[in-house]
This record gives sequence, structure tokens and C-alpha cells, in this order.
Amino acid sequence: MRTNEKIISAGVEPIERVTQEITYREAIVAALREEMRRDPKTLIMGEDVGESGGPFKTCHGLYEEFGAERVRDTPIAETGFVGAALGLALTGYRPIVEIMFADFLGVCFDQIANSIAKHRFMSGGRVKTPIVIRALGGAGLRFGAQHSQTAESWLLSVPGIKIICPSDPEQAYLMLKAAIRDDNPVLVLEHKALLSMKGPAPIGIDDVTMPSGPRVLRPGRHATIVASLAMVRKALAAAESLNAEGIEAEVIDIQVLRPLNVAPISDSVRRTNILVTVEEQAPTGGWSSDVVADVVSQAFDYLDAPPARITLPDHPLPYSPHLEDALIPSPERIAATVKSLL
Amino acid sequence: MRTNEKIISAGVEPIERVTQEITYREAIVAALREEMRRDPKTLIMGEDVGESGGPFKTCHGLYEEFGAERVRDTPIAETGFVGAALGLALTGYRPIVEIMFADFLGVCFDQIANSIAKHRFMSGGRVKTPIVIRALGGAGLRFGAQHSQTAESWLLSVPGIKIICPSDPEQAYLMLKAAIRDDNPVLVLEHKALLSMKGPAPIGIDDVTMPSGPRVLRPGRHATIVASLAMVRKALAAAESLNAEGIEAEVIDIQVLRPLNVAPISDSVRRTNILVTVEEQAPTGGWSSDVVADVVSQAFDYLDAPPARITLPDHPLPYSPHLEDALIPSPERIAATVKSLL
Amino acid sequence: MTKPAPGTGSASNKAAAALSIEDRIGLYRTMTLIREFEEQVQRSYLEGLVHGTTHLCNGQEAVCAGVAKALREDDYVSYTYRGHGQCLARGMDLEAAFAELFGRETGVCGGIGGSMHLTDIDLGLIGAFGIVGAGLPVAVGAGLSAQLAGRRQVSVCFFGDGAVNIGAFHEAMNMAQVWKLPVIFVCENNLYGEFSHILHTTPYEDLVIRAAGYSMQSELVDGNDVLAVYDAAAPAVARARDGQGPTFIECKTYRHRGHSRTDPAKYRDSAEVEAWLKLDPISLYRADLRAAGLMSDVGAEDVAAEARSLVKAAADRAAAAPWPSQTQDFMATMFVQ
Amino acid sequence: MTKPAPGTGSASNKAAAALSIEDRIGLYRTMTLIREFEEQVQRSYLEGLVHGTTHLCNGQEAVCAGVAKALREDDYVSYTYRGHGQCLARGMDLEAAFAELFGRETGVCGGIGGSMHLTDIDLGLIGAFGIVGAGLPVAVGAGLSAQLAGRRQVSVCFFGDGAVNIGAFHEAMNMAQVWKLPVIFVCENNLYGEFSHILHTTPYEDLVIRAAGYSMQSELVDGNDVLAVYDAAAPAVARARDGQGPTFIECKTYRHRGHSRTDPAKYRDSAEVEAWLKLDPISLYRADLRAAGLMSDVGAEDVAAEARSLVKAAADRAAAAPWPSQTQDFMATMFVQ
Ligand SMILES: Cc1ncc(C[n+]2csc(CCOP(=O)(O)OP(=O)(O)O)c2C)c(N)n1
Ligand SMILES: Cc1ncc(C[n+]2csc(CCOP(=O)(O)OP(=O)(O)O)c2C)c(N)n1
Ligand SMILES: [Mg+2]
Ligand SMILES: [Mg+2]
Repeated sequence: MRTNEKIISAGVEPIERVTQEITYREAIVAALREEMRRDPKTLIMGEDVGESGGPFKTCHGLYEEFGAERVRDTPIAETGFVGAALGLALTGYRPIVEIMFADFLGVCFDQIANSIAKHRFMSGGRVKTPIVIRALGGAGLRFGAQHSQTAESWLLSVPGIKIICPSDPEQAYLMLKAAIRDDNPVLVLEHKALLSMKGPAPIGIDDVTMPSGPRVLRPGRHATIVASLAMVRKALAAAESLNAEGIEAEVIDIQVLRPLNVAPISDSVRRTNILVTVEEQAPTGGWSSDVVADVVSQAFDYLDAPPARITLPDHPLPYSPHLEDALIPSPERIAATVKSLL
Repeated sequence: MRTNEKIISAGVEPIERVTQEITYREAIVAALREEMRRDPKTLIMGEDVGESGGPFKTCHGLYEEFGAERVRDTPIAETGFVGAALGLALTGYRPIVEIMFADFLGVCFDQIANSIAKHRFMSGGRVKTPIVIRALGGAGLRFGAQHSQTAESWLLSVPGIKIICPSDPEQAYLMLKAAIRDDNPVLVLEHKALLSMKGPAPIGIDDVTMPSGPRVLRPGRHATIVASLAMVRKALAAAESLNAEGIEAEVIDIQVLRPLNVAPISDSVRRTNILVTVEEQAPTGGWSSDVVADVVSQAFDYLDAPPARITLPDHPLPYSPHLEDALIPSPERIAATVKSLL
Repeated sequence: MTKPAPGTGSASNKAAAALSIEDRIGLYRTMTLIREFEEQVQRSYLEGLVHGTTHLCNGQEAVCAGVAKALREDDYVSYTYRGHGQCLARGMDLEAAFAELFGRETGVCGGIGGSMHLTDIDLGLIGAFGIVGAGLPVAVGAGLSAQLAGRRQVSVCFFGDGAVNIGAFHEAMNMAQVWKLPVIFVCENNLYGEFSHILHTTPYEDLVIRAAGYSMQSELVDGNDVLAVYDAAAPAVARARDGQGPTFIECKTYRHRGHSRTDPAKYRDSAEVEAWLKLDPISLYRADLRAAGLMSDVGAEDVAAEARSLVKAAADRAAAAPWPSQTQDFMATMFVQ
Repeated sequence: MTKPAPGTGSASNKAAAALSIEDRIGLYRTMTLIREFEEQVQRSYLEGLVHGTTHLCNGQEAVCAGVAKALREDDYVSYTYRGHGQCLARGMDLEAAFAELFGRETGVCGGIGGSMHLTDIDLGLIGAFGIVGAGLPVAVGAGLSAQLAGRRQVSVCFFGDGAVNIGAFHEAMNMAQVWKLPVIFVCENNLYGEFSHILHTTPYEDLVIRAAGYSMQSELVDGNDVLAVYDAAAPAVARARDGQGPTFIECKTYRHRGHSRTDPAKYRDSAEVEAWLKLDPISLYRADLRAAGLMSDVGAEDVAAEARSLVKAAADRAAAAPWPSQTQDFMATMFVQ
């Protein structure tokens, strides 16, 4: 399923010799390490990211290499350290902050939405705010209602911040590197259920750019499935099972939520005429509605059926394992939805 | 433009004799006053809501009538007093809090999204959380990027809270009363550019219920325009000017953002075959995408053209008056968009 | 350790001296029950019965037991993800607690909440907050409710040392003090946030210093001495009932295990752990009771055995309880219809 | 007024004694310029040139002037919507400031920011924050930046008495103290938030008490005495440059006008207003200078006349400046492309 093409689509020259099988977690660590080596103005802050290597070990080894000043443990004070990132950025640094669970983005929502996202704009474009906010989200681990959200849609309506969400080690690596080099605020939403996922990544590569939009992971002619984060694997699994029935589904990883670029999805729909989206969020306020609305305006005449959105239910996630499992979109549900539209 | 029908549609018996011409601001005050009289367990908290009557005078006279205990000035501590509302609700009170500018919802986002919206659910439905959060938002007053947001979409993806947004005195009055009686958390988004708007309201009426969805303000056969808050008036103005050209646009006030009920809009579109939405928010993450996506699935075969969404641009609002004015959707833009689809 | 800064209060009135023998033994019983509960949670977790993660309070039992003893049935209590102890000290049904941790229909929250979110409004257990600091403003609201209702109730909130650095703590402390609310802020200072020592994130080790910033009455107590905790809590609660406003109580304590199930707690010095294990609140209190002639070792063993069997039986019943229905009406769980 | 609680510092080293005559007159010039600017803003607002709302600092000029005098060009300064004074004290171009308030293309932020958001990074004016408290964590970040860069810079943030009640204040104070950052927290205590007296929202009137909660060095000064402000700021800045950490400075002051343009400030007792108007920082300082033989009344009038004419000329030029283009590339304003 992986080809050089995909690496190219993220703006990177394929250098096969460096491609390694690593985990999503290792990809994050590698990206942080390489970019911190590359630019002494980068630094990382967050709760227990230092000597402990991060609650999810996504900063493993960084403290040892870069020291306490550049790999900084913070008090439990998300407003404080996210706000501090803006002060650092305005004065020449390139801060990266880790939000332990994406659910905690609510605690610092104001600093992101009103300060970080608007500061450059309000200055008339006269300051630079290179900030990366990494947040680990997502369901499936029985963490209950307050520790299972992807928070994908919380900041979707706030202009002034880019939002990316890697669904595999390769993109976790490439996009995080590009985000760190970006001169604008970037929110990187990672998924904790993916941390142990293995996959090839072109470790050591230097030529990275922020992807401009979605990426086609699996070509197909009969339907287009667009998904994010942990839903991407489910979509791929659904496509695999549909394949056995002779249905070729194209699977697209949305990967860049802000700025949203729906054109590649419309292109796909122009070929497949069927659109299904899968997101790990409530039915309203999420990217899938934006995608459907945009595809409808860009490829109206090509749609054979109304696009279907597969989402979480419109209530918080319960703790009990069977309940949680039943509510998260499954490959079966995705496949069945595709078939219902054909 | 107002008939008894509309009052009925909000679940209220028409009592013509009590209908008065009042402002949106007076409607808010009247609703608060009547409900506070009705139930001694209600109380209101916020910054300068007491003796000063509220920064926007939306609590005018309440302090005098109900005293400092039930009309309580708070420190500048939105997390603190919004959180306190949950504690009050859990122990038998029915708190109403005022957020001075909707932009400040970011400061207490966590308390709303993770505590208030989830507490009953996480208890297995064993507690009751009757809380009203009123927030005044909106652009057009040259308040700059941090004081001009409606925040309509910030909590759109968070299950567990109802969101309503009144666009005229009648609904400001009826919906706020219903919200205060609701046993669940309700976010009431008010628009500061509407505060002086006059209109009839059935003051003194006692029989109110939460509306179950959008409300048709003006019937029409050629196009459906859906708008919220200050955009409703612009939509009505657009409809008026279209009428002069023989185009009859139906205007719908979305009015209830959560839970979102798109069925009445789909019904309308089945008759008009054209859909235009107008919201005072960025192009992504807002209710208009949800509406379009739902209408597409509910009334796919009835659409003569891809629905058009009219929104703010995808950047924060600038301060300079001409810039601000040019960026807020205007009746002209709405009318032109409708015509472009016919 | 830096020298403890004294609190502003004086726990010297020794409320504990007035406790009956029954009450004293009751405190031992409560602590033992909590310990046995947590030990069973640990075992059940390893058996796959508890899901996701769980935060145990072994070593901190004296805090919740001592404070609970000072409360009335109609008081309000809020706490955190590390909240099993507070719930049991208020009398939460053991089976319903286990069933919740196991994600069963008979759980105290129907299996919807989980280990981090035990709530039982009938016991005044108004909620467990998973977001650090988030419970404190809620406790202030419950305190305001108590003040308004005029029934001399109090609102107690428990939180950790790490929580004193987040904004919600600050806003809550200030509001409680300005409004003179009957709120008792109980800080369980177990020296660590997740993996960071308190001095890494706070300018000092004695968190009562924070209270000074609000001119709030405060007490610094040995959180591993259940009678000392009671001695601090009882007068604070009495003052609160009398309309004299809030108190901040810092309880120095230690968690025996890691932050949560996945944490081996390697960041802690083994000498430090050793030292604190010697200060185990249950052993210390048992020695006290023995010295006072109130309980023999045999009696103590009986209490433990009884607790163990209660716990075991409750866990077994919970493990046999049905899963929640997948077709239940979640909308009614979320909203009053 | 309650008796002021003393701060922890001692401003008795009287840094101001070492100021040259030129510097002393310079302070007068700065304060006068700010006053004349604000008066012009008021007039321009009534003429419809300033839009929306604006928050004037008349009466508080000694705070920004006195602190600014203690700073170097490469220091960082952050402030609030009530930030005109801080900007002018750092030397912001008058015309660019007016043009920003008038929403013109030549504004210091191209007319995009407005009265509440004057920023000029070249002058170390890193930003005006409209959300109460939001600037403080940002100032902590700038202080961290200064500490890391090792060039002995400091980061100063200005905020009001109302801001000490919000979470961001707390998180920032704690972080600055734990990391011993070169941050000076300057609280302009003008006794009111929007319309509420400080005692309505805070347990006391002397906000240095807050600093005690962080063990942070603090100073309580007469904020209407520009030399007293300088006397507190200079040693605090020196300590910060030397790596000795942050200081909290409370400046007691008063705003002559309402909170913002729409506020007639009727909530204030007229006797209180009278009393404070007599404590006008500019008149007081003028009397000082006269008494010390450093400036005659004529000299003072000359300074005022010069300020008035500078301000008038700048406002006139700004009023004639073009509106920003409606077709400009806002995306490039928002994002570095
Ligand atoms: C706002 C927020 N940030 C971070 C976390 C993750 N977190 C959970 S517990 C914890 C440590 C809390 O330490 P403390 O307050 O001392 O309580 P303890 O766990 O020691 O009882 C952290 C950082 C959280 N739940 N909420
Ligand atoms: C988080 C937040 N809540 C409320 C407001 C509205 N508001 C603007 S200024 C102000 C009063 C601030 O008082 P203070 O800090 O004393 O500063 P001053 O205006 O007196 O200079 C308030 C409540 C805000 N801007 N931000
Ligand atoms: Mg702790
Ligand atoms: Mg003030």
C-alpha cells in the first residue's frame, strides 16, 4: 500500500535507502529530534516531557540530548505554557508544546483562538508566530468521556491556525517536521491509538514541506472514502473487504483540516461518483460536513447519491468497553455504508 | 412579517393583547425578570451584572428587584463562575451566567465542553444540570478581532449542550425563557448588534417551550435562505429586494444550532430547490456546512444547484470600519448569490 | 524537605480528643476498606476487569477518611480521577463502585463514567473531575448553593499538589474567599504530579503558602495521620458552617503506587519511597490504637479480614453483573427529556 | 482604604536620586505627551475618527512613564486594551498610533488591529491583549526567551487590578517564579475592573498580597508618583537582569475617565473622584519639579504646548491618511506565505 508516490505527494523526494519501519510514536520522536538538531531556536515544553520522556513517551531521549532548557517540563498550566509559546515565538524562538490529551485543549482554547491565531493578523502581518501545538487525542482506549476526544473540530472554525492530523508513521514524521519549520501556528493532532502502529518512514530526510491537502492512500473507481486519524485504517480495512466483493474504493486521508483543500476529494468523486466520510467526532461541526458541502459545490453533477457521513454518535463516549467499541465507526459499518450507496 | 403563527411555532399560544414593541435588549431583561420571579431557584452571575445592570444593560433592574445574592457580580474569572454554575445546578439551583463577550467563551471552554456538557452523561444520567450560559457576540461594531466573534461554531461539535441563537426580540424573549426552564445546559448566543432592534414580543406569556428547530420567517417559492443572528435581517432585506425582481425567497432563521434539526429546511428546499446559507463565521466548522450536508442527504433530488454558503472570510475580522463592513455578508451579496443559482 | 510553613489556623483544639472509641475504630475501618478496595482494583485490573486506566490512592487513605469524618450527610464532596477513597469514605456501595470500574450496568454510573468519574449525588458525591483543577470552581458553586440555602452545609473539594498551578484553582480560591463561602479546599500533597516532583513545578513544597495569597485561613497537616487530618478538618468545617468562610488544608502524604496503571514510578528515589512506606497511614494508626489500648493486632486483623471479604464479595458480584445495553437510550442519559 | 500591606522589596535605594535633570524633565514630557494623546483620542472619538470603543489611561501616566524609564531598548513590553500609554512611553510614532486608532492604512498595524491592539515589535512592544489576563503568559514566554538568549533583557507586562482574579495571571506568576524568569509584573491598580470596585471581586485592596502566594518579590508603590514608580521598577529590572527572578509591582492609581468610551463611571463616588483628581500624577510631578527648581510653570506649559502641537499635527496627518485597501491580501496578513 505504500509507494514512493506517497512520499512525493508530501513534497519529499523519495530516498528509499532511508525508509525504515518505525512506529508512529518513534516517528514523532524522530521528527522532534531532527528538527531540534537542525534549528537551535526550537524547543519543546509540556507536562513531564523532560526526564520522563513524555507521558506517552513521544519525547523519548530528547531531554538527554537537548537538556532541560530546550526540553522543558511545565507546571500543569496549559494556558500558561501555551501562552508562553506565543511570547517565545514573538521574540525569535520556535516553540513546540505538547498537550498531553487533546481533551485539554479546552483549558487553553482562549490562548489558541484569541491570542495565537490572531496575533500576527492583528499586528497587520508585522510579527511572526512560528508555534507548534501537538495534542494527543482519540478514543478506543476506555479512557472515558474526558480523555477520548480527538478535538478535531474544536478549532476548525478559528482562522489563523493550521491543523494537521497524521494517520501513520510516515505522515507523523513528515508533517511534524514541516510544521516545526512553518512560520505560522500549527496544531498537530495525533491519535493515541496509533502510537504503536508500524509503518515505513523516510527517516533522516531533510526536504519536507507542509502538504497542501489530502492524500490518496488507495486508488479505486467505485467510491471515495475520506477519513482522518484512526479512522483511516478503518477505511483502508473497509476498502480491503469491499475489494473482495469487487468494489474498488478509493481511500483518502484528509490529513490537513485547516486550511481545508477539498479539490483532490472532488477530483476523486468526479471519478467515483460516491462519497463517504468517516470521522471520530460528533455529527455536527466537523470537517466532514465541510467536505460534503464543498464537494457538492465543486462536483454536484457527478454525485450519484447523497454523500454519507459516518461519525460518532451525538453524545459523549461512554467508558464501558462494549459501548465504546459499538460507537466508534468500524470497517464493517464503513463497507456497509459504501454498499448502500452503490 | 409577524403573525400569530410564528408565536405558535415557538410553542406559545397567541395572546395578542400582551404583544408589545420592545427591543432585543428589553426582551432579554424581561425574560430574565419573569423567570427569576417564577422560580426562586434561578439566579444570575456575571461581570458587572449587579448594580450596574450589565455591561450591555441586559440585566437592567434585576439587582434592584432580586438583590445581590441572586444577581451576582463575579470577579473576572469565567472558568470560575461557569464552573460554579455546575456546582449550583448539581445542588438544586438553576444558574444563569452571562459571558460579556462571546469571544470570552474560549476562557471557559473546558468547563463547558468537558464538565458542563458531560457531567450528567458521565453520571449515567443520574444528575440534573439546568444551566443557562448567555454570551453576547457578533461583529459590525468595530470592536476588532478579539471582540467581534459570534462563537456560534466553537461548541457546535460538543455533545451535551443545547445552543440557541435568537435573531429578534420575540425569540430573544421566548427562547431565553424556555432555556431557563430547560433541565439541561443551554448556551444562548445573543448578538450585540441586535440589542437595539425593535419588534413585537408577547411579554408576560407563561407557556413557553424550547423550539425544536428552525422557523420560517418569510415564505417564498424560488429559493431558501437560512441565516442566524444578525444575518437574519440581512437575509430578510435580501428577500425584500429580490421580491422587487419577482423572486420569492423563503427566509428561515436557524435559531437552534444544537440539537440541529434540518428537516424543516429540507422541506423548504423540496419546494424551492435552491439553498443559500448565511452565517457570521469562517467558512469551515460552522452550522451551514452541517445544514448543507444534511439537506443534501434529505433532499438530494430536489436541488437544482449546489447550495451556496455565504460566510465571513477565512481570517479574523479587521478593525478598520470599511474593511469590516466589506467582509460581513450584505443583503446585496445574499441577493446576488440567490440570483446566481436560479 | 524545606521546613513546613505554618498554616494560619490552629488545629490545637484537638477535635479528635472528643471522638468516641467507636468513631476511632470506624476511622481505621474506613481506611482499611479503602486500602483493600484499591488492592482489589489492582488485582482486577490485572485480570482485565478494569479497563483503560485507573488511579489508586493507596497511602493517602488518612486524608479522605479524616475529612469525611468531619462531614454531615448533606454536605457536598468533589474530587478527582483519584477519587475512589473519597467515595468509599462517604459510603459508596462497594458493588456499585466495582461495577462502575468494570464497566457494568449495575455501576454507580451505569458503566458510563468509569474509574475516573465515580459520582453518587445521593451521597453528596457531586463529581469526579478528570481535568486537573476543574472540580474546584464546581465546589465553589456547591458552596454558594449551601450559603444560599442556609442549611449550614459545607462543600469540600479534594485535589492534588499539581492542581495548585492551574488557573481554575486560582479562580475558585479567590471566589470562595471573596464570597466567604463554606468551602474546604483539601490539597492532597503527595509530592508529585504525574512524574514531576512538586519543586519542579511550584516555587516551594508547602502549598499553604498559596492560601496566603488569598488571605485564606489554612492548615498544614500530616496527611498520613488520620486524627491530625480530622483535627484540621473539624474546626474548618465548623467555621464554614458558621459562615466564617473557606479554609485551605494541605495534607502531606504520598501515593504508594505510580500515578496511574501504566506508571512504574521510577522517577522516585527508592530511599524516599522507603521512608514514606514506613509512614503508611494505616500502620501508623494501628500502632496508635494499639498503644491506646483500643485495638489489638488481632482486632486489626479482623477489621482487615472483614474488609477483604466485603471487597472480594462485592468485586465478584460486580464481575458477574451484566454489560450495559448497547441499545440503551443514550440521549436520555445525556439530556433530561 | 485599608492600610497598604508592604511589599517584600525595599524601594529605599532611591534609584531616582541618580536621574539627571534631563531625565527628570523627560519623564514629565512623556507623561504630558500621553495625556495630550489621550485627550486628542477623546476629541477624535467624538468627531467620529476613532471607531468602536477605546480605553483611555488618563490619570495613570506615571505608571507607564516610570516603568519605561527603567527599561532598555531591547526589552519586551506587553499590555492591554488600555495600552496607549505604554506604547507612547516606548516611543511609538504618534502618527502611526493615531492612524491605527482611526483605522487607516498608515496605522502601526495597518488599521487591522485598532485601539485595543497597538503592537510594534521593533520597539519591543510585543502586544496588546484584549482578553483580560491573556498577556501575562505571553510575557512569561518573552521572559523565558530573554533568559535563554542570555542578553540580560527583561520582559515587562502591564495589567489591571481586575486581572489578578483570572487563571492566566496565576499560571503566569507561578511559571515566572519557578523558572526565575526576568519578568516584571506591573499591576495598575486603579481600584476598578469595568464598573466593580476591587473589594467586590478580591478579598483585599492591596494586591501585593497575591505575590506572597508565589513567594515572589513585590513592591507596593504610589502609582501616581512617577519617581516612586521608577524607584520600584529600576531595582526590580536590575534584579531580573541579574538572574534573580521576577518581581510583582503594584501601582496604586486611578483612571480619570470611565472604563471605556461608553462608560460615564457613575458607580464611583464623587468624593473619591475628587480626591484622586487632586492626586493627578502630572500636576503632582510638576509641583515636585517646580519645588526642586527644575521646571517653571512656564516651562511646564511649554512642554504641554509642544506635546499638544505634536499630537494635533500627528492626528491631523493620520486623519488625512488613506483607508486600508479592501482588496489587500488578508491571507498574507494572517499567515507568512
Ligand atoms: C488540565 C489538565 N492537564 C493535564 C492533565 C493530565 N494529568 C492528569 S493527573 C495529572 C497530575 C496531577 O497531579 P496532582 O494534582 O498532584 O494529583 P495526583 O495525581 O498526585 O493525585 C496530570 C498532569 C489533566 N488531567 N488535566
Ligand atoms: C476574560 C475576559 N473577561 C472579561 C473581559 C471584559 N473586560 C474588559 S476590561 C475589563 C475590566 C478589567 O479591569 P482591570 O484589569 O482592572 O483593568 P483596567 O480596565 O482597570 O485597566 C473587563 C471585565 C475581558 N476582556 N476578558
Ligand atoms: Mg500529586
Ligand atoms: Mg482596573
